[in-house]
Amino acid sequence: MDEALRIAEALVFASEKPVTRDQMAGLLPEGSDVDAVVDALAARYAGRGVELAEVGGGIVFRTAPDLAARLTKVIEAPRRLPRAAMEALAIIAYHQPCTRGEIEEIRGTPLSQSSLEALLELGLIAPRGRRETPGRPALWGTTPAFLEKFALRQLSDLPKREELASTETAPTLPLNAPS
Amino acid sequence: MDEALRIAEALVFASEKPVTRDQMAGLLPEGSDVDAVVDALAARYAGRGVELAEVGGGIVFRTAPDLAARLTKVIEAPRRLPRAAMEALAIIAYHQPCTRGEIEEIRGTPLSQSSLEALLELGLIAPRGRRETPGRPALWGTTPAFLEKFALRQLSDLPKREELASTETAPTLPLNAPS
Amino acid sequence: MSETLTLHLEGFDGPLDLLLELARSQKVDIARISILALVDQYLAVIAREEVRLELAADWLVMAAWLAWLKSRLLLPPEEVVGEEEDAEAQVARLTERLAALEAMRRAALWLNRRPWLGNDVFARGAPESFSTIDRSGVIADLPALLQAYVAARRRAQARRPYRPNQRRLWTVQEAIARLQAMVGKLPSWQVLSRFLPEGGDPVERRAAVAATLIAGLEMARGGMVELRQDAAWGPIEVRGLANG
Repeated sequence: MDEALRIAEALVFASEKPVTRDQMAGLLPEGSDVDAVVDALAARYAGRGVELAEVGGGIVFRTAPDLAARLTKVIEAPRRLPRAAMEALAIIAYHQPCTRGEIEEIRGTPLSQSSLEALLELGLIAPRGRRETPGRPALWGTTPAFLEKFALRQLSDLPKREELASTETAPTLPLNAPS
Repeated sequence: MDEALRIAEALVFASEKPVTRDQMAGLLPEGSDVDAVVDALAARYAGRGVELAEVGGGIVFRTAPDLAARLTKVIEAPRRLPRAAMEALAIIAYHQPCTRGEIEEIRGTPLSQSSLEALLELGLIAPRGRRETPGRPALWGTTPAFLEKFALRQLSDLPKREELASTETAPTLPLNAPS
Repeated sequence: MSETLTLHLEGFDGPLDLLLELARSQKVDIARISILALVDQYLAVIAREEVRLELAADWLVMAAWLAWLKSRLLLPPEEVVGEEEDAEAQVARLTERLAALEAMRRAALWLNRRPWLGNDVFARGAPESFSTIDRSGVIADLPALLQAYVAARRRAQARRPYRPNQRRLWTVQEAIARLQAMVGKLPSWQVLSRFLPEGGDPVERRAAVAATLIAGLEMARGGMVELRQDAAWGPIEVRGLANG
């Protein structure tokens, strides 16, 4: 029994996939009771840092759930906004409330639906009613989450448009490469 | 102590790479004695199907060596390395960083490309810059995977050259029959 | 050496490898091997083997060098003057090389006897990762926001008013002129599509096809050319009547 237990332990540990009882039976010494071995192995690991579990028709070792939560580190890997979305966001920030058509006019190029959707999904913009013109296009504005993300107390913390617009003092930093 | 033991167990069990004592210390409860925890963990697993080992500067679990014959019925083991590749590897381990020419000089025969490729494929060696001599030949050294492959804690675990020179335990050919 | 060695070259990775095995068979410390016996054994093996010459260069070079070494070792020292390096030093170098190879061979053997990961011992087959990557966030970078605004405005300023491309549509008159100019110079039947002007976008090309067909029909009606089409959807061919 002890030898069977060692073999079962090593097998479950080293296997890439859950180990079925059939597979285990093939490796255990002649005449071993597979179910008894699995039970003994489960008992040995009960309450420990690693536990035996049955998953998808097989047996695996698994980190004890209380520890898994504790050991899990969330690595934040924030994305850079694509250039089009960033420009749309900037235009909305300065011209809100404004329609998609107005954004396109300012950018001089069509704005894809996905750019707008990305900003919506991130909670950076929200609808602000509709413009009462033909087609009643939706109006967009920035959200409190936008202020928080960009560490602004209020919208007026943004540099004035005139300060930015004069080409003499415009920053000449390279634009983000489109990702 | 028991909680620390559980955490250490879960951590080492889950990890793909050796867990250093520093890494472990960062996750154990405040005031834990890392060395004592590692010792207790090693004692708990001694003689079992899975054992604690110190490898490549950290701590890992490994299946017990005596179970290999059974486990390889289910788990596919890579081919062992041919003699020429093993000798090249030993030369790199002892003379690193060294060039292919230096390996050939010691062995007194050209080194086949396939030997070098076999070592590279297993990740046991890696380029270490170039020697600033005519032709700027590549320099080779061993990797952390080399330490893991051969269950070495560090390079200094290799026998000293003087120890290797003694004739008492002269091994005889063949070095290793290809399997 | 009383031993009769039956060694075959193909079992060895080069001359040094064979020399090392011969040295080992003397069962003494490599530093104290009998070089003379070693030389004789090596030469005996080489002589016995029918070595293919193209593979044998290394073996033969070593054999020649060993023969030279032996001759020097047997000569009384006073007769060997003016050599760059005396035989003793060369013997020392050879023993050193053999010892170095021997050491590395033992190191390889030592490594070979270690428990190999993946062969003798196994790591966790399905390691777990305790880190989850959260890519939901976005880099909120105020300078980048302002740059984006400036760039969009600047692009808008630089933008010229939109002016659609002028289309140059092939007229029937132009097609007639082209057909008239060309059809007389060509012998016999020609596919009508040969008379299309080159280039143009798809719309322009379609216009040219239509104009050329109408031109062909117009000229056929006027008796200047003949048209024929052998099958429905087949190529329309044209020839000048003056020629026909």
